[in-house]
Amino acid sequence: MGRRRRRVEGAARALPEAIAALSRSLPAGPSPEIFRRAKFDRPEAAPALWQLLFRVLTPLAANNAVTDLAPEAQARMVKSALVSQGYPRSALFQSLEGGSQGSRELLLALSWLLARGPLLEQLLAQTRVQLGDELPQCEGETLASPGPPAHRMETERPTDLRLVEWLMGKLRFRWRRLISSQQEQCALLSKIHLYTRGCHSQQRLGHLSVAETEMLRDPESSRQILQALESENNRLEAALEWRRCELVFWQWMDTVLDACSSDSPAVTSQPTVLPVISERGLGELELVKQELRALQEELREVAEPRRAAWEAQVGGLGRGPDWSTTRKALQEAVERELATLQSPWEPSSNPAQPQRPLRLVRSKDESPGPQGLKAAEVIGTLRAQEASLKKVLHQLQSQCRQELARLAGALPGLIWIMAPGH
Amino acid sequence: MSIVTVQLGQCGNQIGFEVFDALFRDSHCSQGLCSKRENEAYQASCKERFFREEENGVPVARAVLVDMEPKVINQTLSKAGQSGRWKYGQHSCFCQKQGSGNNWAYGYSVHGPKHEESIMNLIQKEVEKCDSLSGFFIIMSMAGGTGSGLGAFITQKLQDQYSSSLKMNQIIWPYGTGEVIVQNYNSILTLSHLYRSSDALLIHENDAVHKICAKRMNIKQISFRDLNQVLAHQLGSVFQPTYSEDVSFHYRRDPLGDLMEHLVPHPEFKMLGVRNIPQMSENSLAYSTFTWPGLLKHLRQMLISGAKMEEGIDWQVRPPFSGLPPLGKMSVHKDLHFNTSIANLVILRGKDVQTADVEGFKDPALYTSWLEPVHAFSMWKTQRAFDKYEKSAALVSNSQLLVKPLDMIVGKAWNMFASKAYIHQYTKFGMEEEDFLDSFTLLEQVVASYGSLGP
Amino acid sequence: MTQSVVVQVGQCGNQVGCCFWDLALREHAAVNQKGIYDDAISSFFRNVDTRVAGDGVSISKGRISSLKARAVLIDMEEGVVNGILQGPLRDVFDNKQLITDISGSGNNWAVGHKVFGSLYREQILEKLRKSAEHCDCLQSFFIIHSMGGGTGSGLGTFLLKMLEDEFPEVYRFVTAVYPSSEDDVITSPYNSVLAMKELSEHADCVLPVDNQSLFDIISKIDLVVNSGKLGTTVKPKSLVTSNMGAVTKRHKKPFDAMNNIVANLLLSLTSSARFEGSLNMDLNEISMNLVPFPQLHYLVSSLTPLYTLADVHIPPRRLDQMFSDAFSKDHQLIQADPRHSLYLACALIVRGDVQISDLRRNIERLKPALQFVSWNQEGWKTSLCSVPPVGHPHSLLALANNTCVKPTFVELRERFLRLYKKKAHLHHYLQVDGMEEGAFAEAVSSLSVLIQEYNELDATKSMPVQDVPRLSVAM
Amino acid sequence: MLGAKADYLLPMDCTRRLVAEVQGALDSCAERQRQLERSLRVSRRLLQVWEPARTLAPEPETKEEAATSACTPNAQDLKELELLTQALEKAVRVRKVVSKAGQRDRTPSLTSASNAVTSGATAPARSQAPSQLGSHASGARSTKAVQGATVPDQSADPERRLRSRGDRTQMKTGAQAPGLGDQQTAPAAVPRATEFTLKEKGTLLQLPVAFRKAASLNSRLWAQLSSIQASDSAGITRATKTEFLHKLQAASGLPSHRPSAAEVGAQAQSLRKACSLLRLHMQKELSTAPTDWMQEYRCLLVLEGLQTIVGHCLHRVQVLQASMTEQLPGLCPVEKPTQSSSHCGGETDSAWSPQLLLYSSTKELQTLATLKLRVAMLDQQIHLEKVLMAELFPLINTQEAGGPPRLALCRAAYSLLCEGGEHFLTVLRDDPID
Repeated sequence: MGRRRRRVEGAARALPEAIAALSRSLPAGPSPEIFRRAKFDRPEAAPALWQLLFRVLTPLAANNAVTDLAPEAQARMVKSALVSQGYPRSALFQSLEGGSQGSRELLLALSWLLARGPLLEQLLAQTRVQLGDELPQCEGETLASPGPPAHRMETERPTDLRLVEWLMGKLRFRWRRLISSQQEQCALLSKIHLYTRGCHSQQRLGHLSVAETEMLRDPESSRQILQALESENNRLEAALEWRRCELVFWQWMDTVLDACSSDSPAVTSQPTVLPVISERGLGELELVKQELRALQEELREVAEPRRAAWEAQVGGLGRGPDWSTTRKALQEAVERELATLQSPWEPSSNPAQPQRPLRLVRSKDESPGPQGLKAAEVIGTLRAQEASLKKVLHQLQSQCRQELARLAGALPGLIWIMAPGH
Repeated sequence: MSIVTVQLGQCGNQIGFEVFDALFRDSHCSQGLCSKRENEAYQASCKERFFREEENGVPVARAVLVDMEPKVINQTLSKAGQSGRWKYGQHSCFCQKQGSGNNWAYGYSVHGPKHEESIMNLIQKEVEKCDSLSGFFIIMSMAGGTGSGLGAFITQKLQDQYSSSLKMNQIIWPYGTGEVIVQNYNSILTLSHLYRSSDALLIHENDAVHKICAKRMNIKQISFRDLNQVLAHQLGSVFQPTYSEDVSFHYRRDPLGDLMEHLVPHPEFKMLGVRNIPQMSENSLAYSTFTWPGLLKHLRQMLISGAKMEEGIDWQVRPPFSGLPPLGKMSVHKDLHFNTSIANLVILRGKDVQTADVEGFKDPALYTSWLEPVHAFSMWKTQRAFDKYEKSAALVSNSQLLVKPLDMIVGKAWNMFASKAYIHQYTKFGMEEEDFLDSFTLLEQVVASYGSLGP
Repeated sequence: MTQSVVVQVGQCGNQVGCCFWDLALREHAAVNQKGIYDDAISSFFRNVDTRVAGDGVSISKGRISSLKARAVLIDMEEGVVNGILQGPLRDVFDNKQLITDISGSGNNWAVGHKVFGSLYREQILEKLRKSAEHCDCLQSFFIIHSMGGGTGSGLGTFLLKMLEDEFPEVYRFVTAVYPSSEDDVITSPYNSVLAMKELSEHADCVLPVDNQSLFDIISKIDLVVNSGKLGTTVKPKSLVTSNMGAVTKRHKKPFDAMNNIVANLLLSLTSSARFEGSLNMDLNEISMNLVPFPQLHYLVSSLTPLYTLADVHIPPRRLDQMFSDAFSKDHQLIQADPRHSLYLACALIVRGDVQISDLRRNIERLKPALQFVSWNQEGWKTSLCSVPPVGHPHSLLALANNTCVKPTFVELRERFLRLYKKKAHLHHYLQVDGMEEGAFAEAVSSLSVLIQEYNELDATKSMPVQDVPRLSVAM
Repeated sequence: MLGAKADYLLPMDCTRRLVAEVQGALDSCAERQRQLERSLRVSRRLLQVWEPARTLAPEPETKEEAATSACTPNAQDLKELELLTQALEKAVRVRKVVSKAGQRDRTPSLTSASNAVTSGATAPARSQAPSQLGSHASGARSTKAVQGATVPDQSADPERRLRSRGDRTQMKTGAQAPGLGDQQTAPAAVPRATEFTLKEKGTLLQLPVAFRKAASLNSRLWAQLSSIQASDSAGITRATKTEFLHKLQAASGLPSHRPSAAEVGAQAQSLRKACSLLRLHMQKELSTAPTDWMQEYRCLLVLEGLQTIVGHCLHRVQVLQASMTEQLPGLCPVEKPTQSSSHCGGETDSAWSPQLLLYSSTKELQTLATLKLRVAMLDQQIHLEKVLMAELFPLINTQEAGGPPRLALCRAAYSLLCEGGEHFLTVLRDDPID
């Protein structure tokens, strides 16, 4: 307790330092003074905080020209992002239009985001200076992501299904071209790695990456990278600093929250803002459910007879102490196996954390080399994954085939001739 | 990105030579009517696509030559060697002693499996010489045995082995009469197999090319070489470099991919026709001037009236007024006056190309009801002039242009099939009547699908 | 490149063959000025280093050393073959290619087929195998024989079956010389009909020629030449001049001129397979295109121009005349009139300076006057070989699968039946071991079936051409 | 009836969903392609001859012509003209930088390039690498022993500096008239000084010191950040934050937590992943035949264990679904410890610092990349397949029997659903019409 008190006493100086550190670690962070003013809901603090929240919530957009958006538009985007993340305070959504009001609400929103997860690290990771060569992050999420609404398509009038076939065909071509380009990229990468062998100062990397080589080729880009790296280092240092002293900020935020509720006690009259869950999300969930059900059914079908057979077989076996230790060992082994299997999607694993970047390193087979993932192993996993996905797809397709064959049977006088090969 | 060409059979090898020669000649022609820099970039782009460098500095065509008898290949190699400007790779030929005898089944079921390994090895070696591979051109006729049968077989193997690379078959459609008697059988077998394994069939009709030679090029005694040169011009006008869209003033990296994505995504519609303007003999060219509006007006009318060249265009044909029901029932067996498109690609080359106005091709009435011009039309261009024409335009069209010839071929083959004539020549090599029926079924559907596009 | 082996059987076969080799040598000598052994020559000749004892060693490249014909000469009399061996062609053959006997077949098909067949079977087979071994890629056998005699028709058709069993992949082209109606061999109808059955069953393609037609052609040439109407003489070394050189000698040896026509037929037939051209036609394309049903493989041939005179610069009208002539009755190598019968298929094999547009123009021009079977309205097969025949700018060989061949067969059957009803001369056949009377009945019924097939096709001639109902796609 | 129109129009909402889904997939593919193209351009440039002037060669002139040859400049032309001006300006800028860099201190990138000079008389001075380069540079010198071996260090040579200045002025004029200038100056003033290819001399490259320092600081900082985060998570700060969140939640009038759209999406995503991993595991388990009873038992346990896990997952779906419609005691996500320890490789590894992925050949790298893409594509395809199934089956089943529109729909549906859109179906009439 004594320790805590000491900290609180020192808060008078520690708080501005903590806020300053936070500010420096954020992209375009405002001055600590803005935070102070926001506590008192001063209008002059609002624009800077809108801007900040906008940058924080739409990190990808920040690189592009979206920063030039009108304040109202920015506010709208901030609000919708907060809604989708489940921000609970309706005060933010109701009245504010991106003007000068409600700087305290904005401060609360920012703090909410900061408290929920490693926001700073995420932001830093997103804008990180990429020095190594990476494989594209193409987990299912990226390609299958819903993407922006199809604004280019005129969907005011009903269409022929042939249009969908046409678009799907386009998609198939794009997939294939993507693979071709990817192959070319790999060939070039591999060449660059080979030609720059032994050039990297870090022993374990051995060769240069594209970014590093480009830096050497073009002095301008060298300057830019160095600059970016230095500014990232500054932000990292600030983030570390923040981590060391953020406690005082949270204690202060308590007082902000208190000030807020004392200012507007009539919380009950506010209509509650329900998080909008898109139809798509629901549909997605429904699909997953069906898949899981099917899997459960399959498992039941294979497990039950085995259990029965096992029981029958084991019935005669003595249940001596040997058996029970063996059994226990087996059970534990299986538990461990299954636990590791579960870890990638366990609720405890943080979905917000971006995947760890992978730096591609060309290494000779024979040398023990640096530690890291081996491509061959990853390939093995991917192959298995590919095979299983293919199987799923084929199952779905044959399900469809059956369904349509049933329909075909219901149409007399017609002969359906499937594409050869089936 | 590079394209590997596979030349098959007599026709494929003769045409392949003319194509490479035309590409090379054009890209090294000094009068491209553009700056030296641009010319160099154009040259480099053409070279990356179609040629590779060999030690002694002579460019080598990215091509594999396949024939089942040696005469044509020897002839082709020596012609390329004599030109001295480019050549074929030393080890890029495969030939045997005995041809397929106009028998599709022999090419497909005997030569194909027997030589699969050697041919695929050759192709693989050529592929390995590309930094990046966009896809394959497979040049073949569909009337004979080697080009058609072996061509269909090899295309299928390419599909199996290089599933993500693109495959475009350049198909020489035989004269309506007088080349090979079993050409209709060979054709339906080829087309139906390619419909399953190829991405696009770029079709050149001998009859049309012949007419161009006679009427536009003013050639009195037309030889196969004349035909092949016109054909090579057509292909060159499509696949020589053009600017890419996203990075302005860079040359397009992957024309094959761009073309396919625009024109042939639908599995039932894979047949492409090419139209060119202007086409004329060098003598007439000296006295001619061209304007973009004039060229494009003609090209558009060629498209909608289904004309094969800029002579004898039916100017009465107009796009249907959208919204009005068509007059009477249209059928492919009757004369289709208006040629409905699914998708078109216009390629403009030459002076003042930025002033050319292609709005006429964006009229929704030109296209089938389910595809809007945004999806259905695209344009490539370059300021660099092509093959002695100060301005020229090419059109690659996925439209009803080829339904009639296809319908004819299917009809004739069906008549023959109904009398069982020549079937024994095919069953001798392991084919069954069922295989013919499969081919007929598939192609009848293609005819019907194209027929139902409108208007 | 593929090779062909010529098997010449009997007196007639060997005489025709002899002409063929002479012309083939001269043709290649004219085309191949450098004396380098090439693919074109290799299709009919081996290049042999004679300094090596025994068989001699085949040389596949380089200068021509000594050319050996890819041929097997068979006769059951010695006369003709010995004549060849003492004549100017002696160097292209050697003893290992010959099979002779002294007794002859006595104009008896059964003797040739049954007696000599079983007697010489192994020997013939061995020579054939040997000649096949010398080939890089053996594509075809050309069997030349007459139909009317004993050795040619009997042994010739015997070895046809043998070839089918031994070399099933190799095409069998038969050039069969049919007897004229006033043939001096009494048993020729028997021999011909018995041979016909074998041809129908075991040949891939039969090119029937008959002596009467050949003779008529020769007579016409003589008329033109002697009348001097066209002002000039027939060029030496031209298509019809014999290997003996002088035109005048033909009167004494009419068969030489006739045989030369047949030899020219074979040269033209194989020209596109041997030489370059813009539209090649390999030998295996012939049966593929011209034989719609297995047994209907009798192709009527015509060669033009026959009367080409010493004018090198032939105006286009002349070129078109060449095409017209090929369809006229008096240019056919058997007595037949294709223009008034039904075409199943037709091939035009063009040599020399002719382009695809010439071909197309003439097809368009001639087509309306010709009648094609309903399912093959555009039954044309064409080829362009850039090497013309010696001494001419161009030539045309037309092969027609046409019902006009039927009258020849009908007449043959009639003559056969006239004899057979009386059982005349039958005993000569039946005393041969293994020959039974049933064979006669079978042979004539086989011929009748063939004739019937042509009849049925002819019957469709008057019917309007109609499209068969197609598969109907539901949309 | 041949040629009959057989249009079948989809209902509006179905159209919207399907088109939006496919279009979305197309867009993300296109975006990926653009990214790839960008990095391809960089890589290709690196593999060509390193010649700064070359990299933006074709553009300026083309644009110039485009602009001047137009009779009446329209908006497009004006835009192009502007681009041209920008490009020219950029060219000038870059050249300045390049010439400065060449003059100033010969950054390592250009050092090796200067080694390539072979022209006799003027070469010795240039061939000398600056002394600070160390072992790499001397290695380079020895490869160029022909002209460099005996020449003393001349990095301070006044003559050299003079010439460098000369180079710069020449380059400047070159920049003002790109086409001509280059041709004139290239042979004379910058004789092959820039002819450097990665293939031949790539191993001579060395990263600048400043950069090396910054980079190593960077990785240290990342490591610290992750370690601090891990240690902090159990601490007092964490408690305070949690408290703050609860308070905020309570003050908002919403006593419990509802899942947000983002969370539902993420959950659905992770459950999908779970499902596919579980399926994979099941298949693996079933594919190996047990050889003894122990293994048999193990297999049984695994299968039953999987059953349980699937049960859990299903439960999670149900809870999520329920919580979207009614109030449920919520799962309140707070900052969680990152899993850095679980897959920690070396001491420098941490959750935020890059992990090495080692490959041994081009082929292997290509296989890896292709597989990655394929898996992503299959994922996408399966997703689209499900969407199509969900949208199309109801339509097909409710259509009135027979009739041409239905056939058109069925055919297209067959192709999309059963053949991945690659093949199609033919429907023939049994009785040929006459």
